[in-house]
Amino acid sequence: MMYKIRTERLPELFALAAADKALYLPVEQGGQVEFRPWSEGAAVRFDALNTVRSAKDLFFPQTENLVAFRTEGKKISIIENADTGAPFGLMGVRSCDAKSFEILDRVFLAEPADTYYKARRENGTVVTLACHEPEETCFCAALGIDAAESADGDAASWIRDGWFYLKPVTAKGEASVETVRPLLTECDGADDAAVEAEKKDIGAVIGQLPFSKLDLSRFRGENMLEIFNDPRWKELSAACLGCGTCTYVCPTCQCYDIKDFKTGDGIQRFRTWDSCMYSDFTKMSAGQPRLTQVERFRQRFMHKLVYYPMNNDGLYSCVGCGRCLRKCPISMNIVKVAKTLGGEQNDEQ
Amino acid sequence: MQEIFGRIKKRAAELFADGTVTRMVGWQKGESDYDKTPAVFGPDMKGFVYDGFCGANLSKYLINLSKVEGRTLVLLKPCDSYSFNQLLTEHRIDRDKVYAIGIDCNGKLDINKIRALGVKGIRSVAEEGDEVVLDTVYGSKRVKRSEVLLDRCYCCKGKDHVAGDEFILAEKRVDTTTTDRFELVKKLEAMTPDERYEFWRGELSRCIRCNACRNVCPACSCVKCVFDNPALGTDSKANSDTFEENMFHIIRAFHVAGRCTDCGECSRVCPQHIPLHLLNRKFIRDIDELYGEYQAGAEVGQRGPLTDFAKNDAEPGATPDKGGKK
Amino acid sequence: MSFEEKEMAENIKRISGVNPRKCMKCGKCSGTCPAYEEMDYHPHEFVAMVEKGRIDELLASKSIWTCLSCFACVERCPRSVEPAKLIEAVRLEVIRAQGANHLKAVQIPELLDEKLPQQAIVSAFRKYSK
Amino acid sequence: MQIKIDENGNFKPTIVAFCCNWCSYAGADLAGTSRLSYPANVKIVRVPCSCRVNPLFILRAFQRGADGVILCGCHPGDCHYTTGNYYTRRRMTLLFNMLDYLGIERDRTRVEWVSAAEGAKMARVMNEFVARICELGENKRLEDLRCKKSLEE
Amino acid sequence: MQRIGVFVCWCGTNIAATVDVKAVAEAARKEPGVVFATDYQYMCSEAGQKLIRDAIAEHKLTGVVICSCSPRMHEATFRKTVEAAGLNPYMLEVANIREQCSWIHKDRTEATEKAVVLARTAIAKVSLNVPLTAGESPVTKRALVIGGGIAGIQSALDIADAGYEVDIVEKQPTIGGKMTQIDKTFPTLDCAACILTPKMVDAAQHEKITIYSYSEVTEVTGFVGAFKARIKRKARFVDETKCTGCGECTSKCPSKKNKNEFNLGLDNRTAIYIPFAQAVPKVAVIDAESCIKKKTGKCGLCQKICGAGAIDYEQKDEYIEREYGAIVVATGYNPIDLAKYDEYAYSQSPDVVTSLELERLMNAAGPTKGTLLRPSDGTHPHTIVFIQCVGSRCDDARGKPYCSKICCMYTAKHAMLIREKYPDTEVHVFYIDVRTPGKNFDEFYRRAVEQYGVDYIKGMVGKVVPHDGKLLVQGSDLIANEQVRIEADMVVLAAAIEPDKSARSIATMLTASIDTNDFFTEAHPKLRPVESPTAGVFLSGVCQGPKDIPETVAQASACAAKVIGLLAKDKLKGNPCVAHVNEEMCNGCSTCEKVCPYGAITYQDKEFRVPGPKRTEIRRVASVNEAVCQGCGACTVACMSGAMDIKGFANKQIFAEVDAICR
Repeated sequence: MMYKIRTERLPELFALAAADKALYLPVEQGGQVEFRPWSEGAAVRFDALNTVRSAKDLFFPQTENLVAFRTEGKKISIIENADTGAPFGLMGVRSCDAKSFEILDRVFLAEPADTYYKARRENGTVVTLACHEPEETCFCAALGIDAAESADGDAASWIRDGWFYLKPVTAKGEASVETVRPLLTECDGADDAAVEAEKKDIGAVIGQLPFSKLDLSRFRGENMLEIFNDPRWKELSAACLGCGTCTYVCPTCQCYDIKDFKTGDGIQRFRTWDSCMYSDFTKMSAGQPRLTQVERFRQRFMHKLVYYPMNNDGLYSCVGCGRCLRKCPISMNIVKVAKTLGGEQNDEQ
Repeated sequence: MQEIFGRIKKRAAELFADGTVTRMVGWQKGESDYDKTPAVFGPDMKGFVYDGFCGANLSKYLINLSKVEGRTLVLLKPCDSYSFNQLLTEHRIDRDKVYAIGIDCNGKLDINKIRALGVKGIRSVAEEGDEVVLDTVYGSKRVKRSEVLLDRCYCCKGKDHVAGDEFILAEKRVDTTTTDRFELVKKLEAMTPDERYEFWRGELSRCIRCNACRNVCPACSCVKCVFDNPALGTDSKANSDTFEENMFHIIRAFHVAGRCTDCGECSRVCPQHIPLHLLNRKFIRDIDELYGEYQAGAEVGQRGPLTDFAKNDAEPGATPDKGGKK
Repeated sequence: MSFEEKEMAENIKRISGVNPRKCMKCGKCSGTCPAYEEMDYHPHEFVAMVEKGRIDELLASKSIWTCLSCFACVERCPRSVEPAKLIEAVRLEVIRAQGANHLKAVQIPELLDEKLPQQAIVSAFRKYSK
Repeated sequence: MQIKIDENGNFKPTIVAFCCNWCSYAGADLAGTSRLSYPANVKIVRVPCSCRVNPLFILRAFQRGADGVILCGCHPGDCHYTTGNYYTRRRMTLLFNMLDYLGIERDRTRVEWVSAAEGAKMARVMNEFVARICELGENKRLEDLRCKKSLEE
Repeated sequence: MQRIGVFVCWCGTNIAATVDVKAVAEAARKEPGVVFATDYQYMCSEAGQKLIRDAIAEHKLTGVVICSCSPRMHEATFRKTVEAAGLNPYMLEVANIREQCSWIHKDRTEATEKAVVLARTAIAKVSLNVPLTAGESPVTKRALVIGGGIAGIQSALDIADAGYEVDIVEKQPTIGGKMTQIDKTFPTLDCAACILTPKMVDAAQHEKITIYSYSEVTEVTGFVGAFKARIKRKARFVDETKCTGCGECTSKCPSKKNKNEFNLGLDNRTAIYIPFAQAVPKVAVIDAESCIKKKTGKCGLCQKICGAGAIDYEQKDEYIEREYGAIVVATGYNPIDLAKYDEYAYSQSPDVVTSLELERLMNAAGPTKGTLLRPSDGTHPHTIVFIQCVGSRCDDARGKPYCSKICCMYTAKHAMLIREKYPDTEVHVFYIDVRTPGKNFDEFYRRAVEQYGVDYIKGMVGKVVPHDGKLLVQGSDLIANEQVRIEADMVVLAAAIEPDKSARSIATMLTASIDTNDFFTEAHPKLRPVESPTAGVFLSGVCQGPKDIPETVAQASACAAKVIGLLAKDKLKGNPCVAHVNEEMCNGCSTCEKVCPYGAITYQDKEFRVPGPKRTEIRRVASVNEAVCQGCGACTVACMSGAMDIKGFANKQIFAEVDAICR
C-alpha cells in the first residue's frame, strides 16, 4: 500500500515522526549536507545528491565509546559507557547508501556479531528516497543498484510534482508509517502511474550517465594475483597523498581502530574509523604490513573489488555513490582504477 | 589557456629530447573533463593536459621526486612557486635535481562552485573565453568563468613568478583579484568573541579528521607528524571531542605559521569546505601587522618571523588593530 | 591604646591616607619645619602620636593651627610619610565638629592691616573654618 | 579530576603556571620566602626557559581541565639564554590571538615577565590572575568532556 | 615499572606547620609506581640523607621524589645523596612544597591538598626520568676580571697566585678604583694608598696578570669553561710600551682648564695627564675632547717634548678576542647624583661637598695638598656639619631604598681626623642611627665621640641655606626635642652609593641576573654568595651590594677561591639536560638552528632504512653539540614534528606533569 503527502506539509510529517524518536534527515549546515537530527527550521535538503559522510555514520559512527576503566590508587573499576542510542528514524537515504547497510551487515552482523552495530541497526528505521536527478559521478547502475527504488530500506519514497510518495516495505516500515498515518492520504491508480513515470525518468537519466556501464567483470577471485601484481598500480597511486578522505566519505568502508585515551584518572577505550591509506593502519608489533603508499593504495581497491567479493559471494564492497570521485583532493578514485584494471569493454568507451 | 598548453608541451618535449630532464610532474586528464590528477610523465607525456581545472600545487611532490635519480621537470603556477621556494629554504628539495618552468595562470576553476550553481550530471566541460560551457545530462549550461574560480584566485598574489629556471607567459593576463585576502579575517575579528566562537564551532564541528588539509599542504610535510606519533604523547586520530577539533586546527595552523605561503590548497581539498585559509591568514595578518610584512617563500633562505625577534616586539595581548603597531 | 583611641587613630589615617608606620623617626620633617618654634607637638611627634593613638592631645594642640601647610615636610620626608596631611586631618576633625571654627568671620575685620596680604586672610579663613 | 566547587560553594579554578627556572621560578621562591600569599589553585611547572613551553603543553592543560594557564619568564633582555623569551613573546602573542580569534576568552591565558627579585610582583600577578579566572568561571570552550566525565559520576 | 621512593620533609615547622606531611606521604604511597613513602623532620640533614640512602638500598628504588624546599636550594645536595647510594643522580625530582606551598598558604587543608598535587606531579615526572650522565667540556685556564678596583685586584692576585692567568679589564686609564681617591681607611686609620699601591704594583708585576687599562668588555659569548670575550682597547694616543711615566708632557701641555675627574672636579688637569702619581700603569693618556691637536690639528707640543717618542695621535680603538674559563665581575660603585637634593644646596654652594670630595680635600695628593680648606674661599673651616643618610634609606625616586652601610663609619673617621688635626674645629654629625657593623667598628665610633668630642645629633637636617659665605644648617634634635640651627663653614653629605652605570649592560652581556637597584643578584645569599646564578660568572665587591673595604677584600678572595676551584678542573661536568634529536623524525628543515642562541645545532646527511625497493635513502638531519647546548628548549618548540626534545625536561614529562596537576 502506498501513501502520499504534499511536499509543503513534509515539516509536519517530520515533526510528528520526530515526536517519539529522533529523526535523521539530510540537513544542510555551512553549505554541506549531512545526516543530522531534525529540529524546527532545519534546512532539509532532499534535493541534494548525497551527504558528505554516508548514512553509515548512524550505524557505525566515526567514534564511539566502548568501555572505560577507572583507577583509584591501585584498584581498577570497569565502566560500561557505550551509548548505542535509542530508536531513530532515517529518511532521505539514497539507494546506494541503503545498499551499503547490507554490505556492512555482512561484516558486523556475521558471528560473532558486533553488539554496538547490531543494537543501532535494530534501533534504526530506514526510509529510502529515489534519486530525482542522479549525477555524472554516480555509477550505482554498474553495481546492480536501482536508483529509482531501493530494495534495502524499511520504506521507499519518491518525490514528483510536489507530492511525496511513501511505500512501506518491511514490518518496521509499516510501523513507522502508522505513526504518521494521520497526515497521509492513500494513493490511487494515478499515483502509482506517477511513481512509475518517475522511475522511468530516473532510469533514462541513469542510462545516459558516463559510468553506468562500468565493467567490473575482470575483478574476480581467480584474477586476484594477476591484478595484484599489475605494474600500473604504481602509476595510479603516484599522486595519492595518503589522506583518509576517500575512506571517511565512503559508505562501505568498515575498518576501525580501537584506541585508549587517558582521561586523567582512568582510560576511555573507544573505537574510531581507520583508513587503510594512513601510514599506521594495521601497524603491528612486527611492523607495518604495507610499507609504501602503492601497497596501501592497492589494498583499498583490491579489498573493495576483489577480496570482499571473494568472501561475500561476488558482492562488490562499493555502491557507486561517487563520493570518492568528488572528494579526493587529487581526483584519483575507484572508477579510474576500475577502468584501468577492469574489463575489456571499458577500453572502447 | 590552450596556446600555453601547446607551448608547454613543445618545450617539455625539447627538454626530454636533450636529456635535461628524465621525468615531468604535471596534471593528467581524469575520467571527466573537470577532474585532473597530478601525475609523473615520461617522455611520451601520455594524458598530460593543462587547463582551467589544474589547481593542484605540485611542489610537495618534489620532496620525494628530488631524491630519485635524474632531474624532474616541474610546472609551477605563480602561487605554487612560493611553496617551491619555502621547501627549498627548508632543504626539503634538492634544487639541482629539479628543472622548474613557471607557467602563467589566469585563475583556476572550482567544480564545487559550478555544482553549487545547480549544474548537475556534467558530461563535458569546455572553456570558451571568459565563459565555461557545460554539456550535462539535464541540458547544456553556460557559466561566467569569473564566478566559479577557486577562493584563492579572488585574492591572487599576483602574476609574477618567484621561482623557475624559465617561464612560459600568456599573451593576455586576466587579473582575477576582486577581494582583499584579509577581508573575511577582519570581518571575523570585528565580531564579538561569542559570535566568533559560534562561527568556528559551526565550521570545525564538521571536520571529519581526514587529514587531507595536512597531507596536501607543502608546509605541513613532516617526516612524521606530531598527530601520528604515539611516542610523543600528542597522537590523536579522531575528533572524539570538540577539543580535538580545536586542537588539531590550532596546532596545524601554528606549525605552518610564518611558513604558510597562502597557496589555498587546504581549503580547496577540504571535503567539508571548512574555510581553513581563514586560520592561516589570521597568523599571516598578525605577523604582517606586528612584525612587518612577510611573504613566506618570496625568496629562498628567508628567516621566518617565528625564528626571529626584535627587541621591541609587541607584548602578548597586542592585536593588529588595538595598538599592535610598533 | 584604648578602643576609642584606636578608632580615632584609624579615622585620622583614613582621612589623611597616611600610614604612620612608614616613619623611620629621622626627624627631617621637624628639622625642616618653619613653624617649629610655635608648635607644641612637632611634626615628628605628631606622626608618632597618631600611631600611638593619642589623638585627643592633638585635637587640643596648638600645632594644628600654627602649621603653615607649606608641605616642606611632605616634600622632604625620605619615607613619603606626608606628616602635613596628618595635621590637616586632625584639623579637619576639629573644625568639622559643630561650631568649632577656629576663625570666625566676625573676627576678621580687626585682624586686617595693610602689611597682611589679602591672600593670607583668604587661605587662613578657608583653612580654619568649615 | 579535582572537585571544582569548594565547601562554601564558590568556583575553585585549576591554574597551571609554567615558570622559567632562572627568573620567575626564583621570583616565586622569593614570594615564598617573603611569606606573601596567593591562592592554592596555582601549581607551578618548572621549565628551563619560557621558550621551552610548547603550545601543545598549554592546550594539553586546558584539555585536562585547567581553567587558566599563565606563562612566566625573565624580562626580555634578562633571559639566562639571551634570546629565549624573545621567541616566547612572539609565539605566545600569535597563539593567544588565535585562541581569541576562535572565540576562547583571551584572559584565560597570560604571559608575565617576573625577575628573580620580584617576589611581590609574582604574588600580585597570581592573585590578579586567579581572581580574573574566577570571574570567567569554568573553562567551557576549551574543555575535553572525556576528562570531565568522571566528574559527573 | 619504576620503583619510586617518596620522602616528605617537615623542614622543622616550615612545612609541617601548614602541611600535613603524614597525609602527603600517605597520598603518595597510593600513587602507581610508588613502593616507599615516608616523612622526616630534616631531609637535607645527614640523618635525612642517610634515610634516603638506606631506603634506596632496602627497597631497590629506581626513582626518588623529595617533597621539600625549592629545587634551587637542595636539588644538588639530594643528587649527590642518591648518587652516593648508586642511583643515577637524574632519577630524582624535587617537589617544592615549602616556598611554593606551605609558606604561601595559611589554610592547612588547602596547603595539604596542594602539596599532594605537587607530590603527584613530581612522581609523574620521575616515573619518566631516564638516567643521564653529564657531558664534559674543556676549561680554559684563564680568568677575566671586569673592573680594576681593590675587589678586582685582590681577586686577580689570589687567582694568579694559584698559577692561573688573569686579565684585568679597567675602564679608567689606571687600576685602583675608588680606593685610590680615599685618604685614610677605617677602623685602623692606615692610609688607603699604603694598602692599595703595593697590591697594584704586585698586580702589574705579576707574570700571570695582564692589565688592560682604558679598556672595556664589549661582547661575551660561550658558557662556563669556554667564554669568548671581545675587549675594546680605547685609543690612548700614547704608546704604553714606550711611555716611562716621566710626566714631562703633562707639564708642557697648553690645554690646562679641564676638570680633573680624579679629584672629582675640585681642580683642573691638562689634556694629556697621568691620573695620579702612583697610577698603574704609569702611562699618560690624552683626553681627545680637550686636546687641541685632536680638536684643531694644531699644537702637538707633547709629541715634540716626549723623549721616548710615545705620543701617537693616530692611534685607533683596538679590539682583541680572548678565551676565558671564568669571569669575575668587580665593577664597583659610584656615589649617587645629588643634583636633585636642593634642600642641602649641594649644587648652590661649593662648600657643600660629598664625603668623597672631602677625602680629596684631606688627602695629601689632593687639590689642597692635604690641608682641609673650604673650596669657596680656601679658608680653614671652623664649623663642619656632617649629614648622614643622604639619598639612602629613602623610597622616593631621588634616592635608594637600601642603607649604603659604609657612610656611618667613614663619617666617624672624617670627624675624628678633622678633630685630631684641627682641634679648634667644631664637628657636628646629624644621624638617624649610627651603624657600626664590624670588628672594632663601635669602639672606633666611641673614640670619635668620647676622645675627640664629635657632637652627634640624633635627627635629620631639614635644609641648608647658603647665606653670605656661611651655611645655615637647620635640623631637628630629637633627643633634646628642639630645632637646631648651626652656622657652618662646610657641610659634608654622606651620599648613598649605587652600582657603576656599566653594571646593567655587563649583566645583559653575561646574561647574569640583576636586581631592580642594578646590584648583581647572587645565586643564594647564604649558600652561594659570591657566584651569579649564571655558571662561570662570579661577583666580587660592591657590584653585588654595598660593603666596606674589609668585606670587599674578604669577598674578593672568596670569589677567587671559587674561580680557582673551577679552573682547577680539567673537565667540567656539563649540564646533561641538553637537547636531543630523534633522527627518525627530523625533517632537516634547519628551523631549530635559527633559534639556537648558542649555535649548537649542525646538519649532516645520514643514510636511513626506507620501506620500498630503494631500501635506504640519504636524509639531512640535525645533530646537537651537547657541549655547547645549554638546554633552553627554544628548538623543541620551533621543531614542528617534535623530533627535538630536552633530556630531563622531555615533552612527555611535561605532559605528565600537566596531567598530574589537572587530575
